[in-house]
Amino acid sequence: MQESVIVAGFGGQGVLFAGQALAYAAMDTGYQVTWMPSYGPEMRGGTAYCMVVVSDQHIGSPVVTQPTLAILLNGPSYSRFAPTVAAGGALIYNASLINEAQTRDDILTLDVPGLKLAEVAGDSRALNMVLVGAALAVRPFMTADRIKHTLDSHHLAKSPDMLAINCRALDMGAAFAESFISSRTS
Amino acid sequence: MQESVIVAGFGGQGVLFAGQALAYAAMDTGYQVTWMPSYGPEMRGGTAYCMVVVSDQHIGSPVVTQPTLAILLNGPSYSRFAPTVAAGGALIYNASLINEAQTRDDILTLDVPGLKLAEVAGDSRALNMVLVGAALAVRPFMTADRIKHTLDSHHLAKSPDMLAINCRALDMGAAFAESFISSRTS
Amino acid sequence: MARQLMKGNVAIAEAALRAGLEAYFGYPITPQTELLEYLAQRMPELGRVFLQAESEIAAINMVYGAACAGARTMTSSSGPGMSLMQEGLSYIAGSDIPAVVVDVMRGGPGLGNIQPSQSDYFQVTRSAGHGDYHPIVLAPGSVQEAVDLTVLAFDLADHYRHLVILAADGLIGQMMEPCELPPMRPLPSSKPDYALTGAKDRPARRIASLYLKPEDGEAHNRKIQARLAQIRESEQRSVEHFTEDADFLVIGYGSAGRIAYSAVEAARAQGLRAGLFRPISLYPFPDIRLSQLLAQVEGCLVVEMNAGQMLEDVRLAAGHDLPVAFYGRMGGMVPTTEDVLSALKSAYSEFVAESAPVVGKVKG
Amino acid sequence: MARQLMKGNVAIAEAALRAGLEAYFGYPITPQTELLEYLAQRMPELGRVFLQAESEIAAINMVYGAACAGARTMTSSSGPGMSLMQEGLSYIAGSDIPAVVVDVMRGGPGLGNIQPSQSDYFQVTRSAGHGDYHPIVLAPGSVQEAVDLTVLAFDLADHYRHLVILAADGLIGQMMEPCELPPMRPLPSSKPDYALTGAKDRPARRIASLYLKPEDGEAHNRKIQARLAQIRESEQRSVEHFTEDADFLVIGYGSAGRIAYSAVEAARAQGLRAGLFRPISLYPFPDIRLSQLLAQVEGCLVVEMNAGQMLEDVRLAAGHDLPVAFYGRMGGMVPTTEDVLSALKSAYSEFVAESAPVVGKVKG
Amino acid sequence: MSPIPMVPPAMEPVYQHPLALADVHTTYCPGCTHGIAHRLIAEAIDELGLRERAILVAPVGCAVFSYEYFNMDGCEAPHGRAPAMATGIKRCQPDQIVMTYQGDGDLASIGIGEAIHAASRAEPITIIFVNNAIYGMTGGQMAPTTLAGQKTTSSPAGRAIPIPGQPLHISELLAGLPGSAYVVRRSLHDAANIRKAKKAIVTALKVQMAGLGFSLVELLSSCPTNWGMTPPQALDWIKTNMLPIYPVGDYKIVEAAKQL
Amino acid sequence: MSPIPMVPPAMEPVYQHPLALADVHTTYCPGCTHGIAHRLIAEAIDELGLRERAILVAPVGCAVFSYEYFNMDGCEAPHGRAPAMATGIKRCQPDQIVMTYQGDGDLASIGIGEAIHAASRAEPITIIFVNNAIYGMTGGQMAPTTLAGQKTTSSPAGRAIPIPGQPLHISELLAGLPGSAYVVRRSLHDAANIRKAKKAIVTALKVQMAGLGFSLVELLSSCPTNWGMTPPQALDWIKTNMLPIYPVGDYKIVEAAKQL
Amino acid sequence: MSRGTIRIDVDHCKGCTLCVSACPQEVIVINSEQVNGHGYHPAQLKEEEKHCTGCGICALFCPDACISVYREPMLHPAKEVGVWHGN
Amino acid sequence: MSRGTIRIDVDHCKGCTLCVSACPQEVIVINSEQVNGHGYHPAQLKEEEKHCTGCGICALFCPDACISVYREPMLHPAKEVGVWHGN
Ligand SMILES: Cc1ncc(C[n+]2csc(CCOP(=O)(O)OP(=O)(O)O)c2C)c(N)n1
Ligand SMILES: Cc1ncc(C[n+]2csc(CCOP(=O)(O)OP(=O)(O)O)c2C)c(N)n1
Ligand code: SF4
Ligand code: SF4
Ligand code: SF4
Ligand code: SF4
Ligand code: SF4
Ligand code: SF4
Ligand SMILES: [Mg+2]
Ligand SMILES: [Mg+2]
Repeated sequence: MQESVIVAGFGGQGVLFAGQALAYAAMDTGYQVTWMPSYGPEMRGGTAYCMVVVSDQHIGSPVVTQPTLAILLNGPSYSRFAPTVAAGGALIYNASLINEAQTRDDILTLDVPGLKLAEVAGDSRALNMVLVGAALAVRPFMTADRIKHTLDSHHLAKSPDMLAINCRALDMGAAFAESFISSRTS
Repeated sequence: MQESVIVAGFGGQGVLFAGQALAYAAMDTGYQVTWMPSYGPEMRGGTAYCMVVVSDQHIGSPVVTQPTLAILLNGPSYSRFAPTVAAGGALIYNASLINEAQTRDDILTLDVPGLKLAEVAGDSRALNMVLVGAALAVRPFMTADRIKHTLDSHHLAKSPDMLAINCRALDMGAAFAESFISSRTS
Repeated sequence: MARQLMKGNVAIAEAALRAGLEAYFGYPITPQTELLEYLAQRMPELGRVFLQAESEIAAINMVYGAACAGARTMTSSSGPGMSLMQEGLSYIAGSDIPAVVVDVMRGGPGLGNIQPSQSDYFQVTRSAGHGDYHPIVLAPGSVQEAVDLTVLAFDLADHYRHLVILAADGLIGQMMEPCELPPMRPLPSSKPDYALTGAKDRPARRIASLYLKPEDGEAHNRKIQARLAQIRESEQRSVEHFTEDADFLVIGYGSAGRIAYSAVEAARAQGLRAGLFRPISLYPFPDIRLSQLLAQVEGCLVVEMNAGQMLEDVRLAAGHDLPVAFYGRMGGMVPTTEDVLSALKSAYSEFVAESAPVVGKVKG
Repeated sequence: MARQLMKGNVAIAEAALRAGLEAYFGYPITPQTELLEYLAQRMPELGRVFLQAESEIAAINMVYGAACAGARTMTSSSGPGMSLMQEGLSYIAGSDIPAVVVDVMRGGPGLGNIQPSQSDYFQVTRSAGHGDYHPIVLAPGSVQEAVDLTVLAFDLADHYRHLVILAADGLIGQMMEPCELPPMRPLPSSKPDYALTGAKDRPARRIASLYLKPEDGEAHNRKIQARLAQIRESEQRSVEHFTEDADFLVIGYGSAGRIAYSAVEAARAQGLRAGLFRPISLYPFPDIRLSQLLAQVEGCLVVEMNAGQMLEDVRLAAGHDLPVAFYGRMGGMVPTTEDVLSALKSAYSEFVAESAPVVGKVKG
Repeated sequence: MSPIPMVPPAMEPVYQHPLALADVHTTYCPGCTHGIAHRLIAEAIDELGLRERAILVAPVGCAVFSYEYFNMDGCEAPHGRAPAMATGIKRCQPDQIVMTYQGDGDLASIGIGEAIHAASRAEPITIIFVNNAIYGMTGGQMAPTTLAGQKTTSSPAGRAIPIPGQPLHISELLAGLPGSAYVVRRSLHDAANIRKAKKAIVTALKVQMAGLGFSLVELLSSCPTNWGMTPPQALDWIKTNMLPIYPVGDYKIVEAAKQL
Repeated sequence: MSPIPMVPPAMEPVYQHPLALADVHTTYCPGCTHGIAHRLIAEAIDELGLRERAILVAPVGCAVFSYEYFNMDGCEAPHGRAPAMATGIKRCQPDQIVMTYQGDGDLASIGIGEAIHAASRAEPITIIFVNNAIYGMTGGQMAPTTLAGQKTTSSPAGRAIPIPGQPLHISELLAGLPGSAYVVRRSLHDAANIRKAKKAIVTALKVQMAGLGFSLVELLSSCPTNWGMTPPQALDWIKTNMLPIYPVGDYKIVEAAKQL
Repeated sequence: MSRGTIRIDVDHCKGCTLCVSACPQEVIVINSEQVNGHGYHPAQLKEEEKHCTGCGICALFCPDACISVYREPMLHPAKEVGVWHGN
Repeated sequence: MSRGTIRIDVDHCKGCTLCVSACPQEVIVINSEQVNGHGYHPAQLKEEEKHCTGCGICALFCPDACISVYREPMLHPAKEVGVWHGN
């Protein structure tokens, strides 16, 4: 098992945090894991991203060039990373900000109304967790529950409130994805 | 033929100049030649010296550790260099400033009343040339005339007057040395 | 201690603290800045010295001063900053005092970029300033190793009274990985015997690198060379995998080494009898063990994130007869496992006589 | 032109002038200071730019600026000053523009002393700052060669748009020897096509070493490496003596090389079939010719005024089988002909099968 | 040029993109006043007709790419060394107009030596000194210009005084040197001050054209990203917090420069 | 100690070799006032009883060996970097007395950045700044402090103004920084001034002992060798040529220091 | 008061709001519906209001030089901001 | 005026003449007959003159700290120069 994840978006969208949540959860699960941010001036006003590799074996490069899972929160990151998703991989994106026509049929693509769902979950800032929830539904190398547990045990959410909101967001994302999958497979 | 010369004394005694005169003359004679000064803070208040290697063959190091000819103008340079003269070599020193008992019998030693002779030649600053004159009488790898010619043709002396004085000084040194040699061989 | 998910830069900083770092001086530069920022928070909390210097030149000379004062001290930087530290490094080395410098390498030359690179292998192993010496250089391949080697760096520095450089790169510095931290050591209760602490009840002490007479300069250099000879004898470190029956060796350090591991693993899975040799100490280069291994294999591949620098050390160990292939990426490019694997396979098929793939067994 | 007795430093300065030096920036340091002092007098006389910088860092960056402006430009320094220039050197190299730097080496590490040394061979040939590149390095063994190589340095710098270091030492810098100077070249009437001269009637030009994207950084590095490959192919330079029938080779550059010459001459006189190989270009190291020679001899002796740095290049060329002996002096000590001769003789008798001395004939 | 919608025919353009400013997307964060500083420089260059004579030396800092942002020759110095590089250029081409653009980390911290010596040598170059009280590029560390108590990533408890010391006042420092001809501080926080800043840049360039010596314009500038503010808040912060410590003003104008 | 002839029994010693001064032959030229500066420092250290607490950072310059010339702990910094090294020492040992001894090439030229930042940080160290208007050690090149028109080996036609610029006034420059507590200029050319110099050194050390901040004593000093004069002539040259350009005086004494 | 208008190069606009808060007529808004190629919501003139005076203050603030200002011809063309790059 | 005397450490004296020119009593001379171990002609007190006042000016100038100054005991010991390192 090796999952190569890219989470990308604007600086303020919590993409680094979303990646860290995945990484902590993977560590807690007993996987090998690396988390690698974009860094330096690239972040400035542009796209921030991080790369998470989760594996049951030694991880070579933490740099992901062909993600098996891409979680993309804004337009520029979509333009940049959507074409790089590995065949057979999954692309989860934030339809609230991205409205591009998806043309690849060798990957699974899921447009999540992230903002709307996050607001329903209680805070637009939980957008990142909505997409993580959806992603894990599609690529179930870990459970959303594991993420919730991780957010809690490593005190990653800022407050009990935010924790609750994040958990709801994960669930909403997952639910959305599952309905999509079932609609597809049915 | 290889002559390894050290000329040493106080900063103001013209030892670098004496070495350069030897070097220019050697070049004019058609020899290979190197001139190497002491440099840097060592000069300061202490002993200045230069090393001249004259050879009819390629010269390896311009650094002289065992001079075949040492021309020493003051006490500190005497203490430092007299013991280093190669066996069979010559040590010419300025008796006006140095009054040490010479103990080595494997070298030729000549104490020249440099200051007195220089004053007779017309200028106490010609002390260096007195010693060079004496040295070349003892180690005749070049003639004193060559030095005179060199001083002239390379405009090394500051003025025609100084040139004349230097030439006289060379002669006086040479004459002194010759009388010494004849006294010794007779 | 429980495993923690830590960024390399932060892990090195915390490990240094725990190893007894008393004074840190540094200047921001990507990709090492988190190290400085972390210590900006932690050192004052512990009542220890943190100071952001006005430049890397000032930083290394503050380190020089702190080392003279007998403190466990460190700075950190990257390419351009390391270049500015060269004079100070040489003075520290010339003064026979311990100090630790963390170099989180990035792409060069010049301003280059801030992406991971190993382009300063020569600078850290060969010169690190003017004059005849080498620092001890340690290259971590993971965050955990970065932690462990940071502690080792301080110990070696103190033991040999020698400069130690932890040569990481942007990948190690920026990545988060699970790791375990060492326990917090108590700070020493007394100062080392060279420390300038005021000449109370003892003769005055002097620390300098000036030996005006060449004879003295040579004597001092001989002392340094003797120390280096001992270091070469005692401090060679490396890690190897799959080497027991290997007929082909991949050699890489730091990030390149960890990526090479995955490639070798994959090659094994494809039946190639490849092994991995990962130098941990870049100076001393682990040529004793490497030479043994090279005698056993039919060829080797050097993997670096540069144009081929350690390559020279390997070629020195390999001699003329063993074919040495090279795979390098430059300017901040990080090779993928696939890149290295394909370089491995092509070198393997070229060099190894019996290179028809046999299905082998993977072992670590 | 008549032969003149000139100090190496002065001869280099005058040769640079005649080669078309338009702008010099420097900072005093022994043993190169006469070079700066001489140009302080001569450059203004010729209406050219001389400026004493506030430091070596400023000096190299003034050179960087002057090179951007399209001028033939130069600086000079020694150990500590060279260390301070490392960042600037790397930027110049990363910007693909020409510049000449004279390094008159002295004893290190640290402040060391001001006596002749070759202890910075690694610094000039291997790193010269951070990042993947090598400057072209030329090593004169006499004042005449210093003159000739200075002119060559400017020509190579311009031809390759590459940094060139003239690596001399205190001996070459301080000694006077007869030499012949080249004729005075006229200054170019136009600026090179990269020069920043104001974007008049042409698109704006930019000079930088920044390639933020690793892909771009790698592409730029490949360009540098391709240039270096061409330099390695075309610019290897060396001098040899007595090599025709030699069964033993002495290898030394610069001052050590000239001293080795005398030793080899003496060895020949004693019937030893020794030859001398004197690298002129230290980068590119003349390994093509050296390898041929090494194939012919039974052993070799490397002579350096350091702890053994070029030694690595020779060992790379020699492979494992040929015995390589080393004689080095450090910290400002200059070997004598006798020193080298006795090292030569002992290596010779150890390595050369037929080493019973035969009375041979000396030839140059 | 990216296509700009047609102008209503009945109106005349009163402001357009300066010629000396390249038509590229910059790496600056939204609302960062580095951009304003760039625009003012380009306007000044246009106004004085210097585009074809000007050479810019970019710094290491957020403005690291500024050599790409102007339609004029440019290069990039190692961190802090722009004045030395500019000196090399200017000495070789005394008739060209040589400018450096430097941040406060670049000039006040690592590069203070080069700045002082260039000023002391009366080097006829112009420095645009962008003081945003922080290291922008590397993510918000303390600069020598960081205010007392200001929290940065390397002074997390707020900058303590006297350790690591009072903010460094560059204009005041350089104005004290006999070699400096024109040293002023301006601010980019409101319209009036922006206009004055532009004027100062024009004058500084004129000082260079007239060969009067060293000129420097310090610009109080914002870093919304690392200050953690919106761009308008950041302009307010300049006014409220920086201006009292760094008063705008003319710190040195030699007599001959007053005539320009 | 080298044997000193017996003292006439009827007399009392009023002046003897300071304890803090090592009894060694220095590398200074005859009559070089570096020696006087050393002696004054040693006397000040003795007077304040600081010998066992003091750490000296020697420069690169003629005083390169000064760490050997005092009976106290010492080390040697790279050229110009003594203030940084002193900072490293002082921060690790705040109770010790840390001093640098620096020439004008060392401090004013290559090391101006480190000096300014140490002063700006209010680093509680003491700098003895020996201004002899020249690079002594390397044989008489121009320093930033070299006077207009002064001939040196690197300004053979005399230092031209404005290129390479006016002499740099270090005391004035550093006094302007808020972090400096005590910055004065003294001279070593006559008895009265030598006495005042000593007093200033004592006060500067007291400022450090009291933790008031950065202190610096500039000493106008001679270089008979590179000026090409006898030692007494060189003292005259200080008086006639240096004093008008570098007036002795108190450039900064913070209130608390006046009480010392 | 004369009539004016502005043109915003929406491609280069970073939506920083400096023009919005600077405009004395309060006729600039951020268009949160639109996202440009760099991912920003660009500013836009509330054209319908027709209150723009062409004063140029917005352009004075714009860090990305993406505002061009136009004005009805006057007897004495005002030149407060920048150079005139017409025709 | 009190009587005094000085002792010169001739070994460390560099014959710089600063004491010679500084002494208000003009009682110091350079001994051009003597050369010390470093090659300098050291300074020397013209003892026979007995005019030394022990004022200490010479010591104040001596860059090599090789002058010790002694004075006949007084009621109020003068302390112009340096520290008192007696006994
Ligand atoms: C020698 C060196 N040291 C450090 C750096 C890292 N660095 C890049 S920009 C910068 C500071 C920039 O701050 P400032 O000059 O204030 O510019 P700003 O980004 O705030 O505009 C630093 C420290 C570098 N590139 N080179
Ligand atoms: C980095 C470096 N650059 C240059 C030198 C050479 N150098 C030694 S001392 C000195 C100048 C000394 O002048 P100053 O500081 O005025 O001291 P002085 O000798 O006049 O007392 C220089 C340039 C050096 N040792 N290191
Ligand atoms: S980090 Fe700050 S200074 Fe840099 S571009 Fe962004 S806002 Fe401007
Ligand atoms: S060179 Fe000058 S400063 Fe140096 S010791 Fe001699 S006289 Fe003093
Ligand atoms: S020109 Fe003036 S009125 Fe018109 S939009 Fe701009 S700021 Fe507002
Ligand atoms: S000021 Fe410029 S960049 Fe900012 S919102 Fe307005 S038009 Fe856009
Ligand atoms: S103590 Fe006074 S009188 Fe006596 S020798 Fe010295 S200066 Fe002259
Ligand atoms: S001042 Fe001192 S060194 Fe100079 S002559 Fe007098 S005793 Fe000798
Ligand atoms: Mg800034
Ligand atoms: Mg000086």
